[in-house]
Amino acid sequence: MVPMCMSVLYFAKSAELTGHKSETIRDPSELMTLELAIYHLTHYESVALGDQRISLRDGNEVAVIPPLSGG
Amino acid sequence: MVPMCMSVLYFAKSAELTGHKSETIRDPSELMTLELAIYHLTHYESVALGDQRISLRDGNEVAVIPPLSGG
Amino acid sequence: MAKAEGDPRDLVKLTHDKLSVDTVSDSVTCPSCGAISIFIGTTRNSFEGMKVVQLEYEAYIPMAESELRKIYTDIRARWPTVRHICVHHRLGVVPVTEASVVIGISSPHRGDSLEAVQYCIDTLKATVPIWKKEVYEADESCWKENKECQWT
Amino acid sequence: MAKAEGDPRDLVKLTHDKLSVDTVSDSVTCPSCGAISIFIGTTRNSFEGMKVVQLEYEAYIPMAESELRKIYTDIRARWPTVRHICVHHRLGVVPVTEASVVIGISSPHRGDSLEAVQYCIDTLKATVPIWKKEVYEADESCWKENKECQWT
Repeated sequence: MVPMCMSVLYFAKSAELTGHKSETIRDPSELMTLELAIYHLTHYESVALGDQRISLRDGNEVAVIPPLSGG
Repeated sequence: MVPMCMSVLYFAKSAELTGHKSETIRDPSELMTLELAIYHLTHYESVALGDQRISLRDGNEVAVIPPLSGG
Repeated sequence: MAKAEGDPRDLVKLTHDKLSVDTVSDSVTCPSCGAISIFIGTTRNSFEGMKVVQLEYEAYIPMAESELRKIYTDIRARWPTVRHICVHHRLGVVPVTEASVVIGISSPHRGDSLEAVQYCIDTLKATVPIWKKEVYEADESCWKENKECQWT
Repeated sequence: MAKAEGDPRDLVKLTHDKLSVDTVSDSVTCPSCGAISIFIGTTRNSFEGMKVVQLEYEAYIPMAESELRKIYTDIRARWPTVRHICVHHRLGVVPVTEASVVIGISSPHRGDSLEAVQYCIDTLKATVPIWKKEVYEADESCWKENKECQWT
């Protein structure tokens, strides 16, 4: 089985913590350990971690969205 | 007894109705017939006509204030 | 642009010149405030089906200034964190789409200035001696009356 | 200045340039409206006693635009008379007293645009993926969290 690839975007504090703005990871299950909200980018739908499983396909992009502070 | 003199200022519709922006009148009681609010200028206090008597002295100025429409 | 910290400013201008939103905004800007709320009243092109070509404003200037300052006193009593207050009201002819009034209020947090600007325009319409005449296309005109005014 | 009557405008700009209140005001001006309400968020000089020298804003731009358009859809459902809506949000460094966000909304009568502008800034803070870092005098900094955000 071909390993699944996905890119992850980091913003604000999550970029500072990880040390980069984006990365490609092969096993998306490790995402589940992040205590941050995740947005499934295909439809810009938000998924709070722990709330539900999300179905990801090869090539999907996810973004880690820390608490907002715009305005 | 010396007749009392006062100047009256007219604004907006009241100026159109009277045909002038101000006039000097000798008998202030005629003011009481105007169906408009009057402001006693000395302290910019408002007096709705018919509500109460106002005490005017020689040289006082009064203004006839039609319904407001600023903003 | 007056931006130094200092006493709260109570600014009033009645003018025949065109109004500038940036000028009002700058005049209430201050380093301790995170919020500026602005209301702009503009001339509409129609009233009950009649085409309005312009408005003409007239004020009883000394009393208008005095009534505006009473409103400022009320605002500062009700929203003590409000910092600067500025009202510019235009007089004379105001063409369609141009501003007749611009109100700007600053506060550290947004709730106060948003509420205060609404109170300011509501009360201005009820108490400040300014009048507008709508001038229609067919050479007709009509002095308007604010519903907020107590003696219409 | 876009002032001709036409379709309602839903305007969004995320920019590293300095914001202009006049530009936002002009972009929502229209002949059928008597009211424009504007909210300006500005950079404050202090937070809990620490001196703030500047803010730095970052956005997830495509999603921010998408979330803003959802807010516009909500506004048009709740206040159907609202005519034009414009949000300009600044990114990158914003010095103290300068605007980080300018929101402008026009409507025929003032109640609608005043309520809608408050809803717009409240909802923007809760749902639009933009972040600000406060930079303090002592070379320290802190990513902020809006209390309106559901997952702080």
